[in-house]
Amino acid sequence: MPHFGYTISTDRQIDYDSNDKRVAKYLAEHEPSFMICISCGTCTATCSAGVFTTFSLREHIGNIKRGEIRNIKAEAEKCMLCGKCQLACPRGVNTRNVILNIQRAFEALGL
Amino acid sequence: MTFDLFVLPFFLGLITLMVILAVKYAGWIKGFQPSDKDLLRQGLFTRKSLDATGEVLMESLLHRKMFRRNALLGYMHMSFALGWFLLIVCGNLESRIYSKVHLNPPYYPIFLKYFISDGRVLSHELMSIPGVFRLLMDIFLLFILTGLVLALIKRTSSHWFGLRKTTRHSFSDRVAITTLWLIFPLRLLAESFTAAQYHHGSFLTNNFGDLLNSFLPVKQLAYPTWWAYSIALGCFFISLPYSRFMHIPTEVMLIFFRHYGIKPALHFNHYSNFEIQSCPKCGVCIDSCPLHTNANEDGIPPAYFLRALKINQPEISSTYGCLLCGRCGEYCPVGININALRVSQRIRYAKNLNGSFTYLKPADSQVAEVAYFAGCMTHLTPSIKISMEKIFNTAGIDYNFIDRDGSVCCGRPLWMAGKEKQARELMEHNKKLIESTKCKTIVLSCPICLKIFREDYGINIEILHHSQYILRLAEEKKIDLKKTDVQVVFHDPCELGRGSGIFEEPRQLIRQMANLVSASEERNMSICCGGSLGSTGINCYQRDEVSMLTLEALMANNPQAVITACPLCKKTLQKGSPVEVRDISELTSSLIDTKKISMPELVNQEEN
Amino acid sequence: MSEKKVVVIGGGVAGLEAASSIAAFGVEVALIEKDDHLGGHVDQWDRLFPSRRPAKEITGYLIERLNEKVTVLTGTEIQKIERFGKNWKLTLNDSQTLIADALLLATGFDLFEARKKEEYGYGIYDNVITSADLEKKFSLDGKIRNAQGKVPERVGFVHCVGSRDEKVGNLYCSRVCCVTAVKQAVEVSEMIPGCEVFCFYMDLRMFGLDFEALYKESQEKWGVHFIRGRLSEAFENQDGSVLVKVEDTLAGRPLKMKVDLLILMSGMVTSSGTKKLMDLLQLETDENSFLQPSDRQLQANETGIPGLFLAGTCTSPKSIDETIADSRAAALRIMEYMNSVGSQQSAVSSQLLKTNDNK
Amino acid sequence: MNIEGKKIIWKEYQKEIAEDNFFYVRSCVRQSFFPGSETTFLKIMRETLGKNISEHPFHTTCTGIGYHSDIVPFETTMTVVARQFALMTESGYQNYVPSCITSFGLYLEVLDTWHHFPEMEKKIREYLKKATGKEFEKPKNLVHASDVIYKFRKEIAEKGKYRLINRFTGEPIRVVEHIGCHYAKMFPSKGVGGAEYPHVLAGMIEDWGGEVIDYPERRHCCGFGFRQYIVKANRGYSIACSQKKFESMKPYRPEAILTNCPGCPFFFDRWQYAISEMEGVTYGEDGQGIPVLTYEELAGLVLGYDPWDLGLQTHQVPVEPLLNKMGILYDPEKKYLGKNGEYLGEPAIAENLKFCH
Repeated sequence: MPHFGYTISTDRQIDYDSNDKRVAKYLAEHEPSFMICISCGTCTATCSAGVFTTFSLREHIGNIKRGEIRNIKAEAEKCMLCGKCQLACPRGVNTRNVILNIQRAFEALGL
Repeated sequence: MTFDLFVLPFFLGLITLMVILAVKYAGWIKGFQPSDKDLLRQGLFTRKSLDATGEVLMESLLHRKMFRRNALLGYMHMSFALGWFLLIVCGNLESRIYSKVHLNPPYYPIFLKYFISDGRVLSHELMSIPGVFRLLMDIFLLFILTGLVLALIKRTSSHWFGLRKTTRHSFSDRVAITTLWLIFPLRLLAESFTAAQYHHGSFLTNNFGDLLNSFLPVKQLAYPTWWAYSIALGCFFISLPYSRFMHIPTEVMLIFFRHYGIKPALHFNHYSNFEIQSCPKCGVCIDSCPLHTNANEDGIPPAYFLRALKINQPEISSTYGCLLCGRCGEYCPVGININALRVSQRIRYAKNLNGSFTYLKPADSQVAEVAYFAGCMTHLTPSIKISMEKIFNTAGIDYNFIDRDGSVCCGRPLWMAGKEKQARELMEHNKKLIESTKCKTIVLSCPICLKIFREDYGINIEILHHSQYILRLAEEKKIDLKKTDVQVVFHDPCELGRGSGIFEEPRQLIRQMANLVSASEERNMSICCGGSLGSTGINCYQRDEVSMLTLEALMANNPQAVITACPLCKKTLQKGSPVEVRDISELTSSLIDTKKISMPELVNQEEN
Repeated sequence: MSEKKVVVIGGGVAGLEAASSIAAFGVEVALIEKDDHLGGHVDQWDRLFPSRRPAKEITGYLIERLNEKVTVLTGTEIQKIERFGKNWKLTLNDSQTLIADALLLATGFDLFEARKKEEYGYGIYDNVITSADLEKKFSLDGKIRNAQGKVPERVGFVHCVGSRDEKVGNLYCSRVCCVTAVKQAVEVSEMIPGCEVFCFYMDLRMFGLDFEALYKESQEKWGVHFIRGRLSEAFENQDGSVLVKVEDTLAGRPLKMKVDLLILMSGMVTSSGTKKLMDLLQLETDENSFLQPSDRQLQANETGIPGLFLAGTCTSPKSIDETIADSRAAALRIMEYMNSVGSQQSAVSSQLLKTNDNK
Repeated sequence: MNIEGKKIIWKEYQKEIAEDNFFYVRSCVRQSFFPGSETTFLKIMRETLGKNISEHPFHTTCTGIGYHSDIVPFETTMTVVARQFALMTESGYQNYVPSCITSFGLYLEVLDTWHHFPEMEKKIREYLKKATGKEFEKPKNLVHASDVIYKFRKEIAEKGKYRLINRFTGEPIRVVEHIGCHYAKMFPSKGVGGAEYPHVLAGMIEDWGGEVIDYPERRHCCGFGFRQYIVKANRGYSIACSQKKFESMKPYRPEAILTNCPGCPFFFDRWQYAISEMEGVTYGEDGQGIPVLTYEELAGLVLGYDPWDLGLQTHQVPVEPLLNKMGILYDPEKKYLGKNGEYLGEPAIAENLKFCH
């Protein structure tokens, strides 16, 4: 391959149609409160792991819904399950079970 | 006559049962962890065995705990257990009168009335020794039969037995229970048919025999009925190891092991089998469970969960739905450590769910006499930590608020979710933080932290919940508390009360500040607030339902405020409580001043 | 004392409620409607948020409440309005003349013409329709098919079409589109099991008491997806489906997806009827080109012109309950006005004058 | 797709395009990118359409590239633009026709600025006067050169020798039209057909017999972007944009791409080669590229001009497949010979992009 001194940049666009939404489907079935998240970010703001890392449940839920699951498996491992987010969530999302089910989804789907 | 072919179903059934039990138990005991085997060896010939025997009598035969729960239920269980036991013991003794030998074949006493129907009736006198035995045997049989009637009633009207729900049966359960229920009516019939001819029974069998004789061909019916009786016994014995009645022998074993000091381990092991198989599926736990409203065969209460565990198929929902509040354990007549089994199952499920906390940097803190660890939940109820600081400062304590800038979780939530390995990473982190303070005492505001700190942190420092610590400060006169005439009720947090056995200290402390009224369910019977981190499988609506149950119990005596000793309980109960909910530290903090503060002011004090 | 009369212009919810409220005082009312039926926009709608009651329940009730004091003139347009002493003289399209003591404009709104958002391709892409088009599908047979006759597997709702958009000159929020979108999303989900429904929104304005509950239901029970981001453009794929481009602003990344049906939540704009009356009466408008009442808080139904009143969505976007409340308020103001005027002078003939020759 | 809907929009976006007497202003880069195009435009105007069109030897850049790269201040740009207008005024013309889309957009921007801020126009007049002694009139009619071809597209079709019809199948040739971003995206009302559904090139394709391809990424930029292409490190963005468009148009099997901007055809042409070399992907038929043409080149082909006189040999993606389909006669031997008959040299054969000679 000739070297032109540049490469073709990858697209930042989320291609919903071709993304893998199986994890989202798994979560909607196994922890339906996953669907009622309104992305307010309270969980992320109070997160114990978020103090030390970029871990954001709000962001991860959104990304899973869009099928953007590249880094989700590793991210979910950062959660301490401390439950602050669950206590803070204004919608009653069962946040800790969302995390566990993200992990279970990856296990079940062999991802 | 000492033998007839019809004894074979019974005899073979009995031998089969003995062999199965021996093989099973031997296998399980062989698989015990070495430390547990040591305990078993060391305890075997000590007083512990005697104590265990006593407990077997009290629980397995008399069903003392069942009686406490509901007299009818206790009587039902006792009639079967004790009645049958007495029937066997007494029957054995009786048989010796006739056989004149010490060791009869096992079927001989069981079918004695058949074997002695050759006219060898020793005495017709009621007050003779054989007469007394005959009387006793009829009494015991009647005793069991009354229990049987109750059992039949219980299937349809379980509420009379203090149960709102009763358990459903598996197939082997159904075989076992059907044959069990047939055994005693068949015995009654067989003995009565025979007694109608020979009058070697007592008030029950003789008279019943006569009655039957008046319209039935008892001579022709007697022999087949003995066959039926033997077959029922045989079938029951063979189905026993595969049914809920396995609990009868297993519970006895469990009682002994428990007396030797064997405890359930974190992971499933062979000892777990004894716990699992000891469940009689009596269903007492179902009503104790605050989540019983959604109980079904896949449900959360132990009776269901253990049944699923026996066949190794518990649902994720029942495994993780449980609040781990431990209330069922207080009810369980067998004393099965259900929380431990539930966590073991969670560990199984979470085997491949990783965690990685490499992002945590080593922590250290300043040296102080007392380290205060607020915990995650307390950071969401800031008035508790502010109150604690006020208390520390008022008492002039050299303390260090080690997680002032946010906590690293204590690890208990991960532990309860079956991620014990990951929990240990966090525990290590916090341990180092605590050790760096070189403190003598660590004070915790959150009972969830308290539980794991005390049980699994393995640190050699005094660990106190703030309710204990504040009481100590008050007793040492380091703080002065004002007494108000407000009526308050105390809500026992699960991890503080049942979990850590701390029931009295918070009450003593509260009594110094307010009038404590009781709740309808309290101390070890208190209900979870609904917020428990032990459950991940239930939704917010189910949690609300639990809260409402709890609040109903708390409001029994019209308190003006609910006092609790857990940030999570406080936050959870606040949602639906008709009265103010305060943590015990907040109550203390508001009454620590010289000025007497009345309840309205207390109530009006804003958080933060 | 001769009988007083009020002319209400507009036979939608606002006009109907005002007419019956005024008539309830025993005052004669003429209700003028340009269409040949009463009920306005609401009558064209299938079901209403948040309870999803049939729209006809509302219009049916309002029409039923019109008593014998109300003369309904449908299919009637106004040619001319003049002052006639202290009264109003209206010339209608059939040359009929009406004299009124007071005039109430309840001329309502028009739906924003979705074609103006060219990038969404309404009128060009076969599967881009408006919320009103969808309601028609609901009323027709409740069978939702796209232009290719296919049962949609994915449906998108675009919020704020023609609202909060400097590019079309409408800076305001039309109030009802957000909750309508959620209502329709629920209905589509209900009608087409398994259909994925997406709402593309900038802000969700769930201001009404039960709106938030409907929103939650849409997520919890029906699995409706919400993507925060305004649609930048739509395009038709070869198979007729619509490719939409939007930024998922919560992910901070652009997103594209295919939908089988795209529904544009057209907002409210000043109606052509209102504009016509603005010309006839030389009325002022606000910066959003709605009619400007004397004071939006204190005199929301007054114009500063004696005997001329406003009600309903001709002054601003309103929901049905707000419109009804506004109309009742207007009725009260009109009655106050007529009482005060009546005590000073006797009105000119207030009968329905028929000056044409019974054509 | 409902074409009637588009027609409603096209009707709304029509603009005045002068009949005759044009002042033509060349692009900075087109003469090197596609050297035959501007000459062809003048030839068509003068010889085929018989129009009076003039250009001035002293005209300069409009500063667009510098302006959009943030290195030329707007005041400078406006003064330079004012000078171009002065050249037009001095030459006695009122109808200004830039060849470049960037310039066209910039002139519109300057005129719009002066419209909203008359004091700015006054100031710029002063600057120009001080700097050059020149004065100017604003153009009476400012349109892009493609607008002029659009206006006379039917006349060209009538006088043309060839049509966009595949002579082997009789089917219309499928052509993608790509409009320069600055043509109408900044001032939609100044583009024929508006910004969303521009008609300027589509109208030519339709009237010259072809079929317009409308594909999802039609609106997307070619990727030139002054700071994207010019800075080598950013070229990845530039090529990614073109690639996105190729991927989107590929299912429609386009047989040519028609453009009206200096940069777009250049990048569509060269990037097809670069992508094929980097990723082995091609977008035309049978491993070939999609021929890319400027509107002048296409008009020239329609009118029967010699392809090599139009400069089509300078394209990276060979245009022969299109010529063959249209039935245009050409001498392959003369492809790489200059006007004077001298050999020009030819590009190396690409590894993945198929060349046909």
